[in-house]
Amino acid sequence: MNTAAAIAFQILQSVFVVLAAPLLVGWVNRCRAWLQNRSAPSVLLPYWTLAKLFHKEPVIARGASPLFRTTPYILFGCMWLAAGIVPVLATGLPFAPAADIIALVGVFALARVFSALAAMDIGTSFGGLGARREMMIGFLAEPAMLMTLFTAAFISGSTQLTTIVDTLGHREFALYPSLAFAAVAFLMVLLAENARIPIDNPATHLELTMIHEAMILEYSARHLALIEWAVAIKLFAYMTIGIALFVPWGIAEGGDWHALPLAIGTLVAKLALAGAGLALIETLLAKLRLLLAPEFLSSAFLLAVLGMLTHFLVQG
Amino acid sequence: MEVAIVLGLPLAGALLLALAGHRDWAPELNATMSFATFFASILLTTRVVADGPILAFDEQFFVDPFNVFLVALTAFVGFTTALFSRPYMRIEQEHGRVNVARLRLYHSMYQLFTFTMLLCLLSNNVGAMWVAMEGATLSTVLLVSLYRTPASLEAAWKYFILCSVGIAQALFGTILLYFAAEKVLGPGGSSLLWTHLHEVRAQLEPTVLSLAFVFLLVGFGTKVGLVPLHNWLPDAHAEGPTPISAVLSGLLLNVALYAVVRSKVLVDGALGRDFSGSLMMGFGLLSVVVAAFFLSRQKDIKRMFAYSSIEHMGIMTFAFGMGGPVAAFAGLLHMTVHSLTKSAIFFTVGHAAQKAGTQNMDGIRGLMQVSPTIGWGLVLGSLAILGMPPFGVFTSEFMVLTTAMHEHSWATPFLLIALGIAFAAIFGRVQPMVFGETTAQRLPHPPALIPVFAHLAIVLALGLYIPPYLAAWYRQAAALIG
Amino acid sequence: MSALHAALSPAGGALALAVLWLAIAVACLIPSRNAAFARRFAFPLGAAAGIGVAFVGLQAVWLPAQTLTLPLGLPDLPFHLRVDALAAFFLMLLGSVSAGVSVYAAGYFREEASGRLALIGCQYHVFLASMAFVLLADDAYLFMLAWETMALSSYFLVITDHKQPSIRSAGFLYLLIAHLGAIAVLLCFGVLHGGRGDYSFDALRAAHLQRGWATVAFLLAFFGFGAKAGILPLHAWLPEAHPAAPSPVSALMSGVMIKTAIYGMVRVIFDLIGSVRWEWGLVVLVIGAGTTLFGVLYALMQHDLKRLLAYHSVENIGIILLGLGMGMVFVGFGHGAAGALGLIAALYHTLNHAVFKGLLFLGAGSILHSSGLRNLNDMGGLIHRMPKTAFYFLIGALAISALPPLNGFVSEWLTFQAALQATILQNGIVRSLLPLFAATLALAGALTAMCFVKVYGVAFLGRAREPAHPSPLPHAGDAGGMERYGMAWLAAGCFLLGLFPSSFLLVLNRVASRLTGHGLSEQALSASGWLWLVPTSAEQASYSPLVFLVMIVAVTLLAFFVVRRVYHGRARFADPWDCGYPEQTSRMQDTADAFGQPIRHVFGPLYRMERTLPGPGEATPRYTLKIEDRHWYWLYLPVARAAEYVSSKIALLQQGRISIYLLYSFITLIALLVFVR
Amino acid sequence: MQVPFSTQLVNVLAALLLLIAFAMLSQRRVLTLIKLLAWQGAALAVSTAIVASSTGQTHLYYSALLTALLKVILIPWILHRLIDRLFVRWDIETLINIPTTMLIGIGLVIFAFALATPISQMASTLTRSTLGIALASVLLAFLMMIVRRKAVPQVIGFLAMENGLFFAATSATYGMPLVVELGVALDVLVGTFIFGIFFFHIREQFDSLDIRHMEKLKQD
Repeated sequence: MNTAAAIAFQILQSVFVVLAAPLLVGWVNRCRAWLQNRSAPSVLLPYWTLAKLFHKEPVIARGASPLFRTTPYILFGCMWLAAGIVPVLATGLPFAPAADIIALVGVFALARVFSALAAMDIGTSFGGLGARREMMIGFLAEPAMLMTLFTAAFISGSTQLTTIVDTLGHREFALYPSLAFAAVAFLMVLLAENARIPIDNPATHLELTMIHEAMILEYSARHLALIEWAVAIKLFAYMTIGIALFVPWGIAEGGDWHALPLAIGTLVAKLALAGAGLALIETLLAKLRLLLAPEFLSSAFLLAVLGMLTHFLVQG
Repeated sequence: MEVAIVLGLPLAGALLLALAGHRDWAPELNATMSFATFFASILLTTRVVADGPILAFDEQFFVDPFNVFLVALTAFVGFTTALFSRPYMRIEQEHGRVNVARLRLYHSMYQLFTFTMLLCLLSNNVGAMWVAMEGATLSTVLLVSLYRTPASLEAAWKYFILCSVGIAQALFGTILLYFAAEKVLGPGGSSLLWTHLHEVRAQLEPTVLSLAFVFLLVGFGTKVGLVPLHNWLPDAHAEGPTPISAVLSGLLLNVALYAVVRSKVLVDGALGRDFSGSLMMGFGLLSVVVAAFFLSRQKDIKRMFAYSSIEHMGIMTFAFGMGGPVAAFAGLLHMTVHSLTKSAIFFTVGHAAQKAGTQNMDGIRGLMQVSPTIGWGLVLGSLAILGMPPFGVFTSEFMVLTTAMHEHSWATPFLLIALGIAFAAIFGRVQPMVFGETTAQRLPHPPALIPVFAHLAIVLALGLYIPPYLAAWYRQAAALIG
Repeated sequence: MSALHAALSPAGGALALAVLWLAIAVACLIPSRNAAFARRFAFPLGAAAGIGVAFVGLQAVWLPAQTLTLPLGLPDLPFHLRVDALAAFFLMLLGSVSAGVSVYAAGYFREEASGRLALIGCQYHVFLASMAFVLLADDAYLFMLAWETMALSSYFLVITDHKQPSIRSAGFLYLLIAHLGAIAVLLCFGVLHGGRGDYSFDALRAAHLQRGWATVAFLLAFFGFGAKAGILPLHAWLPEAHPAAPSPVSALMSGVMIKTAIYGMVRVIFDLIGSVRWEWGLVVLVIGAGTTLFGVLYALMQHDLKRLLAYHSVENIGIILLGLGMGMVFVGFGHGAAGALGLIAALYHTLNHAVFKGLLFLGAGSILHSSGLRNLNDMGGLIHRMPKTAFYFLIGALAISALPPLNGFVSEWLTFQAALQATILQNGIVRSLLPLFAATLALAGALTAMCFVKVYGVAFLGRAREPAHPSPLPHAGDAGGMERYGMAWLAAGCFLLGLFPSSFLLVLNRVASRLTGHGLSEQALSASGWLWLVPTSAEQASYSPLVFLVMIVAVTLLAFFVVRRVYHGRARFADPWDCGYPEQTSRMQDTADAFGQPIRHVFGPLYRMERTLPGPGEATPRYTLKIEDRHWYWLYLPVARAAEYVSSKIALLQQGRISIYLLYSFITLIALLVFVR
Repeated sequence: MQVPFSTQLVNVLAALLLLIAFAMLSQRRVLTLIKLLAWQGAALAVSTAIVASSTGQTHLYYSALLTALLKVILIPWILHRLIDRLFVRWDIETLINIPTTMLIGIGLVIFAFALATPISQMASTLTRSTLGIALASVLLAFLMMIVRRKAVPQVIGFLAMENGLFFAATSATYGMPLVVELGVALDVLVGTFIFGIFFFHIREQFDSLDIRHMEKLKQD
């Protein structure tokens, strides 16, 4: 495939993800509203929120260091980069070999560290509280995520996402018990990492329970907008990772323009389903007590490791 | 001729100091005589190194590379110790622990002690060797009790009784040796001459020699301080004046070990190496381990280093017991570095005790502050004696251990454990004495620390580089020991 | 002429520079105005020598091994020196890191009193020289000589402030464990020797051991060197000694000295023993995993900054051992390429850790030096007072947290790649074990990130806390010039090693292939240019930190400029939102201990905690928490007690009764006579 | 073969020596101990003289003379003076009671003989069998030093040991060279003097010669 087309694909995919991410959030919220039979807000609400926030004048706490002000951009950049790594629409993109799954997890870690640091920058009790809880979630979720990805990596014998997706996507259908374990673990990680019920509740500012909201309490206006947007991209990225790992069928080859419409179509369908599913989970489950979160995540970690072991014991 | 000088000088010194030992310049005279002896021993050494072993005075005296190196060492340490004892004894006098009369006794006995040791080293007659050894005991016993304190008297009494009894056993051993020899060499003086015995050693009666060696080992081993015959040693070292502790540890033990090794050579001729070797290795190992465990319980600083001497004599005995060129080489080297290091340690310890006004280690603190030289001397000396590179003690221990590892690998774990325990014990005690806040105060006389750092410098040099002639010398001696 | 040629050869050059260090050490002791001498001349010259050593090493990696013999040492065992690829790599490490530290030291010791500075300068350069000789040594005697000299000089540096009892006990513990380790190493050489030839390393290589003895030698080497490296359970000295030393020395000890232990392990296991067995690899892996988790979990509990960093050294040693163990397992099973990958990962992490841990210790030193604080709970908001230090420290923190695109990430990435080679193993159990160790590594990495969020957030960010014991230097500024240059040098190292890994990969591949006879696969080498890092093959795994960095910077800047162009750049400053609480004091911030609370909750059983809760009636309620290492109660104290017991029994030999003493002699005599009969 | 008369005499004296050694072991009074010591010396001197006459080793006459002077006259006299000056005429208590000591002693004698017999077989001298007796008396003296509690008897035990050694030297091996004998004699003499000095020091420090006072230096 010619590189120009591939690069075009790359850019297209990145832009697509960045633009489509808020839509996914809106869709999830809408589904949840339906399930909780509230009158649902528009799917486009997140865009309007972002626009509003960008227009406002930011209020920055006294004693904030430059780190506080640069963090939102770094977060946004990290998520955007992640969106570039994950094969959302097509595999074999030129940027893919620059970073594999481990680097992908590294990007998320980078973002987490910076947001936690920024949270502690002001020196309020809430910032520290949020940062502490976020890192507590992180130190269990991150290895679980890595192990999930390793399971797939062992199956496909590669840590390149595109290679993984190729091998998983073009094999004849077979049941992988290891992948089943991995899928469950991944789901739990996804909930935790995106500040979803049962770990966190994006809808409240209840200080006993809030994690993510406590971290960004000091942010306003454009900074807040960037963070919210980054969060949306993160959710999108996670969902697409999940899709790529577990239901990769229908994704396009890099530079193959004819497969593109089909790829977009299948992707939208999968995402719609996934979003609905997420909303369903969030409706059915109750928020865990904070001190139970480690247990939730360590079970995710164990599941992931189990998946990896079953790969060796079954496919062994 | 040199032999006569080497022996005559200390004897003359003993007489002179017996007359003039109470004068103010007695210490200087003492040092001068010791230096003269040292100089003479250098002459003797050069002579022997140049044109081989010497027999003197119708074979009554015999000098070969083995004993001439000990002679040189003895004379050297005797000299440096005399230098050290100058200010030390003055301070003791001003602290009122000794009076002039006792100083006189001290000085003349010091020379006499040197004489007896040199005699023991040089004499070719096994019987005379025994006599000199007993003489060494007699000349030091009054020095150990110099302070006339109850403790010092007790120590001296134990020293006297135990060593005399031990030496008596050695005499019996000598008689047995003679008994065996005279059947080969016929009656008369020549059958006690070591050189003659050495020539006919293969024909001597094995059973008699085995008995003889047992008696000789127990006898001289008592003076070497082999466990369980060692009990006099810590008391005598702790209670006597520090210069005496220095020479006891640094020299007398060496001389006694020399006597053991000389007899071992004869016995090996008749019995082969295994018999005496296994005995010596057993005693050596026992001494090392037991002494190491004793170390951690000491409160008195000189006592502690006395136990360390036992440990090191054990190492040497083990080395000579193993035999072979490398082990014997290591044993000789260890003799050298141990006597240099240990005497240096005792020098610093003496001044440290004087500064702090006690020998109790809990009372000595923070020497670094009041006198960095003493502090560094003590800490470096202790590290050296503990076998820390780059000091020479490590060199010999390295050779002993590596030889032991492939010849008697069963023994090495004990040795290594003992070394580790000794390290923990001694360094754990020394560190708080040297570092931290101090309790000590200044001294009326500037301490003599040239000896300390001279010794440590030599030990350090030996750790990095053994000059070829010295190595050749050791090799010859090792060859003699076999 | 030949002498000149010898001096120009790597071995000669390294020797000359090491001797130069010794010369500086001696020169420091010359009394005339030695403070100024040490500050202006000795340390900078030492740094220059360090750079020289680094260049010599870099050059020597590509040359065949060179030997040199000095007419010193034992009469029949002169000093053998040898520079092969492995030694060259570690020389590079030593030189480059020590250069930065020396520059820093020139600034750090500026207010030292003359006499003390003379001693420090002397011991410091002896320390450097001894480390160089450890790497150069090619016979057991010289090696032990240099090894113990290294321990000794560093011990004296540790107890520089010997007035404090805690520092003295730390120094003692350090020297004791170091000495015991050295004894084990000596024994190991003895086992390797096998009874023939001398003790030059060539003879040790030549000696053939049967399996049992080889295993004994391996265990002795592993635990002997491990005592210096700080592996479980011999780590106890490390968190005591590293904080006690002056910060540049801590940086050297943590950055370089404990790496010489890794060097020793690799040298003995891969070079001297030769035939590596996979069971050994498993031992290394298990110990390594334990060390990793232990180190990071205890680091999370610390509030003394340097102590925390020391615990992280323990953790990173564990990570290095993980890589090393994987390499040994693969080599043991005969997979050369994978084994090389593991070894490379280990060595790369050795280098990386040297760089960023050195940087972090220097940063901690600057904090201590300018504000007199070492307890995190007394710090806060330092980023405003010392922004430059804060910047360098941030780089170090990101690097150690294994975040791309810095260097810590690269080596952990390589370790993961080594673990992912597990599929090629035949032995099912081992194959399924390796991923578990990878999981440990992942967990440790995440925990490290958490720990350094804590450190950076508590120390540099937030508002200044009113310290429990107020800082001696309240209004201190940023680190001085020399200190900053030192830190900048190492920070640059973090970026260099992070962004151009493939060039270092080639160096390490050379080292590994010289050691094990196998390098990475051809396609890996062909695929990895200056831009791409490819350990096995392009479709299996690849990573390009440079592209990564470019992309992330690009998108971040893009976002920034777009936002700035489209919208206004105005901002208003106000008090932080107080959530309805009228006053928010700086005491309401999380302390370091508070930050560790979730870990205490999750991993509670690992710690030995003593909590004291304030009573209801207390005027100034204080909640204190003391966390201790269980190993003290499991290992160290019992051993001490046992020794005490034995000695107390042996002491019964000497009860002061002369009759008993005579009886001993008597019985000995009789017994020997019986024995003879 | 018919053993020559001189040898028989020597053997008798040897037996006497052993007997005296036993007597010392069992003796409770200091004065008697000293007397016994003198007698032992006398027996030693006589036996030495006999050996000298029977073998015609002239230097043995000197050593016989020396022994007589030193061990029969001089040393006993010194000891007498000492205990007169120090008023130590009391009975001696021992660590173990006398019968046990005797039993151990007998055991020692048997052991010594067993040890010495094979050697004696190969001896070239007339008086070969005496070696065992000499060894026995040495060991008995050793035992005596162990069981006695006072300083003076310990010293006497030491001197008795020297006697045994002398006997071994003269009878078993026609005497050591004269130099050695002189040296040994000198050492013994000086030793006795130093012991004497010690008695006074100990007395003035502990105002008793009981060595139980000298058990301070020990490991705790």
